Amino acid sequence: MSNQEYQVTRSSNAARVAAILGAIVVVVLIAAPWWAGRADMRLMGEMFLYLALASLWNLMAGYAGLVSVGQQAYVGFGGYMLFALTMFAGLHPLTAIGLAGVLGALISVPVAVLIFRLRGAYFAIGTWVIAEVFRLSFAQVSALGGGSGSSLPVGIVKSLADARDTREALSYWLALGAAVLVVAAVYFFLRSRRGLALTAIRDNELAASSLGIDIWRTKLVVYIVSAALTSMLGALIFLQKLRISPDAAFSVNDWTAFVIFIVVIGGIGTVEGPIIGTLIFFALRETLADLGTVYLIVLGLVAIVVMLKAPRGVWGLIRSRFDLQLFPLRYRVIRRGPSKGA
Amino acid sequence: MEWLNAIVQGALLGGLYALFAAGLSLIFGVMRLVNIAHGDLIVLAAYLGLTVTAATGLHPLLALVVVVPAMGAIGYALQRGLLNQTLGDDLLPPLLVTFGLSVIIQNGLLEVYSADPQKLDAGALETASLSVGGLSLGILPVLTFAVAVAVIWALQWTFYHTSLGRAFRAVSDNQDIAQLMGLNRRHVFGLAMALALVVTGIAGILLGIRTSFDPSIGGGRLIFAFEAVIIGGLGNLWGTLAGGVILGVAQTVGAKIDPGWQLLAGHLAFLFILAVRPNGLFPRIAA
Amino acid sequence: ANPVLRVGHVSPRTGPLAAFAEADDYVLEAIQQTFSAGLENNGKTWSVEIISKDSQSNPNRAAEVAADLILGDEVDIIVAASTPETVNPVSDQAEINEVPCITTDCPWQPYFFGRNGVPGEGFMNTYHFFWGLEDVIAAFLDMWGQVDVAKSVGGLFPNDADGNAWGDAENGLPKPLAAAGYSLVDPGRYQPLSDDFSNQIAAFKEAGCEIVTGNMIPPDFATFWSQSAQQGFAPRIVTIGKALLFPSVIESLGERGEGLSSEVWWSPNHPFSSSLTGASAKDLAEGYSAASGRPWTQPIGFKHALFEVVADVIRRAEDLEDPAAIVETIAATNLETIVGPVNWANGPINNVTKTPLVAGQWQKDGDAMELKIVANSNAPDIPTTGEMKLLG
Amino acid sequence: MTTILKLDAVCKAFGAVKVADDLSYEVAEGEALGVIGPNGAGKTSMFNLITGTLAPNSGRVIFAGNDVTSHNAARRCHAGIARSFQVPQPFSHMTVFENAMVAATQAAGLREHAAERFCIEVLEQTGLLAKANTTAGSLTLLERKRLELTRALCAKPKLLLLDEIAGGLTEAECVSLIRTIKDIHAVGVTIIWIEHVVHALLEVVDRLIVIDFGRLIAEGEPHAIMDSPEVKEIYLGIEADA
Amino acid sequence: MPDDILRMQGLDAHYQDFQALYGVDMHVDTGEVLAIIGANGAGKTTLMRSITGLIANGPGQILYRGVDIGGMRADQVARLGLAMVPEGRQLFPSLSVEENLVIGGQMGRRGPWSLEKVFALFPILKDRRAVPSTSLSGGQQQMVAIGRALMSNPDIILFDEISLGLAPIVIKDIYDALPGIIGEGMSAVIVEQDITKALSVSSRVYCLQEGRVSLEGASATISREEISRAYFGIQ
Ligand SMILES: Nc1ncnc2c1ncn2[C@@H]1O[C@H](COP(=O)(O)OP(=O)(O)OP(=O)(O)O)[C@@H](O)[C@H]1O
Ligand SMILES: Nc1ncnc2c1ncn2[C@@H]1O[C@H](COP(=O)(O)OP(=O)(O)OP(=O)(O)O)[C@@H](O)[C@H]1O
Ligand SMILES: [Mg+2]
Ligand SMILES: [Mg+2]
Repeated sequence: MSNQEYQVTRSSNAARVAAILGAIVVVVLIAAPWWAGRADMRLMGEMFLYLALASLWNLMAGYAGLVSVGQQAYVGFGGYMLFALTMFAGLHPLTAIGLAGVLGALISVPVAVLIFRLRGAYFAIGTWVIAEVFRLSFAQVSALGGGSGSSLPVGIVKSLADARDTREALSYWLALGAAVLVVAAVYFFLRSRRGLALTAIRDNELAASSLGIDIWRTKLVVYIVSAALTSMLGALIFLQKLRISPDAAFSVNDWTAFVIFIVVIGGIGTVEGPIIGTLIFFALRETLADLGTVYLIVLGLVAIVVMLKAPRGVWGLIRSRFDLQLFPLRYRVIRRGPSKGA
Repeated sequence: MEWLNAIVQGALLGGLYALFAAGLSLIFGVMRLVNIAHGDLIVLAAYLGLTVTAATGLHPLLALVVVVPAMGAIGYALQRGLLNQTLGDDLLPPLLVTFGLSVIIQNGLLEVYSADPQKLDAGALETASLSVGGLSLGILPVLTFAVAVAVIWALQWTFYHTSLGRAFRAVSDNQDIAQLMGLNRRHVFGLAMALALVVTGIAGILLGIRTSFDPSIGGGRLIFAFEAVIIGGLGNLWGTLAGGVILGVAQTVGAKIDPGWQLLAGHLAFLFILAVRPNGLFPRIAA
Repeated sequence: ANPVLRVGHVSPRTGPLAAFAEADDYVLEAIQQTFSAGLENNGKTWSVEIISKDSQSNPNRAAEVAADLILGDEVDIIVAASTPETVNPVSDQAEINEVPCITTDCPWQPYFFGRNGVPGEGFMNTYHFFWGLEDVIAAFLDMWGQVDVAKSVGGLFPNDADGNAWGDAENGLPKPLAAAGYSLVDPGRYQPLSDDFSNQIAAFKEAGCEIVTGNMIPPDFATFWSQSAQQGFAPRIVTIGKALLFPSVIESLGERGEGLSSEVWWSPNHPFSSSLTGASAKDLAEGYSAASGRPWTQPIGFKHALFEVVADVIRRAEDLEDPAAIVETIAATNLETIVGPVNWANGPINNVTKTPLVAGQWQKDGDAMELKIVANSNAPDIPTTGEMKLLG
Repeated sequence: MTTILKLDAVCKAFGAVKVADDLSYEVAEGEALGVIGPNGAGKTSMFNLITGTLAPNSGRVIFAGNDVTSHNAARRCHAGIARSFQVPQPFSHMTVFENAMVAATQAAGLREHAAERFCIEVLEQTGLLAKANTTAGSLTLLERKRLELTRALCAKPKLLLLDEIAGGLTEAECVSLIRTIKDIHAVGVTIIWIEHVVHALLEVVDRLIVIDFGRLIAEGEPHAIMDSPEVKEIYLGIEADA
Repeated sequence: MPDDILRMQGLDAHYQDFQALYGVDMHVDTGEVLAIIGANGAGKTTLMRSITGLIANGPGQILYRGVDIGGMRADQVARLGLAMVPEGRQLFPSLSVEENLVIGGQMGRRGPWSLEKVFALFPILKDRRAVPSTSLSGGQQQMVAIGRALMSNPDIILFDEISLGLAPIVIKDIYDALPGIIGEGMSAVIVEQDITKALSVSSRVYCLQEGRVSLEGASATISREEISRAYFGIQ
């Protein structure tokens, strides 16, 4: 048969090298408490949390076509659950983080039923309104400080670990773990047949449904999983912030606009994009944030310039130039060399 | 009577929301552009009004003569110089560009005008009221409502009864083919944005008279504008007006029950309508 | 070289609360000048480096920059000012990271209760000086008592840290107002940046309120104030916290700004002077006006005082290398500052001490609007500069 | 012979336009049925009703003995119905091969490796193998149509619905397309084919139905149908001989 | 005045890195019907899109009535009197049938075509003039696309895959109408896969193969063998 000459691959040398390098980097990062300063660890911890948020948003927007500007709903929800479960139910913070994920998943189901009726830009606005409803609703809960917010009692933070160093290392590892877990989960999900279905839905719903893909269910699964993980990330974030208030917890700028910035600048619809984007975003912030308004103006300019020069983001640019994929998802059909021919 | 008052005041507030939303609805309808900077452009218009009134001593309403063309020109330039480059079937590049624009406008205004709250001084107009059947209605909110109705009527008419409106719709449907009809899409989009910002200019001045503003308040208004557009249904500006009024009334009625529910009630009304009619109340164009 | 002591400073330089920090550059520059020769501690001269960061009026960002200052810049003392949105997250970070922290410019109830403080226990590392709601109420009552109005008060409290504290049934305005014979109409907490106050106005009209009080942000007040006129509601006294502090806000209200009243935490007429420079309140205020061309604002004094306390602590600390020793020194402070005495020994609650508060009214003085002090019975050493007038 | 598809009094209207008007017919397993009718007669709509993209106002669709009227498109696909779209609906950002893989893994339920092999086979059969790594968005219109066919085949259907796939082909291309479809038919796949290129249709189908205004107006042996005066008049535009 | 209305000289076209046309030389005489044939992907659509300015091309590559239109924007080219019936209809979904037609005529070029004449040509459209163009069948949409192009009263009209998706009766109607259309003094370029049809209505024919002209000749005299050779190259 002539098609014996053809072969399908999903990997490349670059990807294999990247996998090895990636593993080394992760090991080095795990060891950070022994080589990095407290501030560096905190910064990296924050980067990991943003990377995780960005990867999840990318999964939704870049692959499932669910452009949400309301993920702050789950960040804030997770944060509030951490506070509520530790302060009122007396749970250990780690248990509370896990449970925040479960609750996030639960609450996302009715939300999904409602907003999945919307498409495209409507969906985006709908999610934003949902997040506002979350914000305004939590602002009515006086046990959690209402609109004023609440601080996490010191005792709860100390229950993580008594020594400050251990505590800091622990929150760093939690953040690192979250990032690695989310990126890996997204990658392996996309490589699976469900991932293929997801990409198909993004491209053309009509054709996807005619090819046996249950669009609603596939999107729902992605949405719920993102909501659960985002809620857990929210709990982690506010474990570091120590203080929560509706405006901070459900800030569209902090938890969604910056995340969109990261993903789109980095390259949406690629696993690599959020990583690149996170690096760019934090590079800008660390060098310029003290300039106040100027920093924000620069951020705006970067967003505009990148979108004009590289609408597929920085990684999109790199990929089209060098045909590079560090997390190989594409199928390539290649013809075997004649030497192998029968 | 109190309920009636709440409803009437809410409806008048809805006029302001509809005015915020009208420009947004236009560019969303024509370019499928989700303009995150819309709220900040409204604030920009208010600041332009401030500068004009401060420099010339004109009444803010007369300052419209300067602000409206200026906003139109800004809109045209913005579209041709920047936004045209980002349009395509992808929602995100324009979203991010307008996000960038929003941040730039906000912080630019902060640099120029500082964070001080400002207000346009419209003199007696601000406090004047008329009494209708025991209700006391501010002249300014009534005027705002009337302006909203007029603006929306004009936009709707332009959109569906003029060749410019036809051009808007054609270019929004299929840019390539519209070019074959002799339409320069960049110019048409420029005109659409100019028209949208003309409306924004009017909205900005009326906002600046109604309340005090500082560079950061644009974002808060944006979501109401979006909600009004969506409630109304894409491509139907009367729907946008209805959407604004529904939001306004939901807010005041919610506040009547408990002031904490004012904003929440508006959002819940929005979600309720979407649950029942995902394409809005009066969609003219399939989304 | 001298050992270096780092002081971290967080304030809302940008964002909606930026007015509170508008004089930061001026104040910090003057402070740095006085610190330039170094400060004496136990016979050694320490160089003091102030690292100032912007919270962008955003509590998330405030927590972040505070952590940055603590972990990255390894500051030895951290200070913060201006509303709970900045003060609380910074204090929380300092508390958990065990860094001495001094804050001001936020009533103590939202500071203390807003951080889940437990009376009698308080905090380990964080200290605060400002006034409390009891003072604001006393000052308001003092002012209202001077004129003849119906004792029916309309309350406008937003659902934010300040508003919740002011309106709180236990610790806020309601109880003392009732005790003083005023009836309070409180329709409930509204969400900040509301576009409509017609329900509140209707309720106030119905109850015949002649006084309106509360704590609002400027845009909300402006909306409320013009709607009041449109809907025929004309109170005789309007005394609002926060929104009416700044001359720029009053100016933006035009004619309708005249006669509004507010609490006064600090003014050029306060009879205090700086322990650091010896300058009087008047000197400081005029210095700022001259340098910036803008009118004085109340936070100037407190920002200056914050660093007076810092300097005092540095001078007195037993061991500047030891955070615990610094905390002890803060607790033992007894200093006359440009905003009055700061002494945590006689605070109303753990970790808090109070500075005097009076009330004032914006009155026309020539062309400009000026905040005249009209009620001072709770701090008689601060002279009044005008007399309370009714609106309308 | 068993019936694989049965339309039972299906009606569907868009406002005043009836796209299916009491439409009833049966298709036997392994049959190749041709559909002709004027533009706008409701042929594509009929496919939409069969695949579940459109819900009928009344009537039933029965596939392989089951009433599938209430089933969504995905479910009917899993039951064995695949189609090509008249206006191609590619997954534009995916490659041709990935388009095929979607069908093979989701619709046919093949495992990864088997799916890859199968897709290559089908791509070779439909002549798109050379374009396997091209993104579908950059295909020409006719290549997209061929991709439609490819995807439908990769779904391993029992019933294959083809909507105008021969239009615009050169004569040689048309010949090879006919051969392909005959091959598919030969392995037992039931086919319903809408086509205006009548000569191609006649090479393949066993039976022909004619639709006009959503109604079935003729049905029977292809050549006989083509010769009927009615078809000549409303479809071919030839004056019926007296 | 040159007797060719349109002339391509060394026309190249690219999609990013991919070159779709290689130095195409071609001309259309005034008043003639030219047929272009070629296999799938040969570059026929690309050629049409290049002529109308939808694909950027260089100066000097396309002359229209002797004027260089290479590098012009599509709307400028359209105003000069070039119209195209695009592959796959591409109507404006948010415009009604009538508006779709009217917008074709809004450049204000004078000439024989008007709404009435288009309705006379395709009577079914008159009944459905007020409905959204999306709710037309494929064939009806093709009629609107043709009418829309005619409404601009072009001097030259390009048909890409004129009969694709049409029932035989409609194809017949359109081909029957074609002489009338051309008779109004228009020139036309037709892409058509049905070679017999293409040859019967055209005066001359070009065959494209992989982006190059592989054959040129008079429709009446060209032979079938030549054409099939030109389609697939020398085999
Ligand atoms: N948008 C595009 N991006 C990249 N390549 C394209 C694009 N459109 C067409 N091509 C390529 O250009 C070549 C010529 O395409 P063109 O559409 O001009 O062919 P055609 O002769 O019209 O074919 P058909 O008969 O299939 O319509 C083809 O190889 C095609 O793959
Ligand atoms: N979504 C819709 N809304 C309103 N009318 C529609 C819709 N879809 C189709 N129609 C109408 O239904 C009729 C049948 O359309 P359909 O596409 O089924 O025709 P067809 O037989 O496939 O024609 P063609 O051979 O031209 O493709 C047409 O008159 C069309 O206007
Ligand atoms: Mg059809
Ligand atoms: Mg083509």
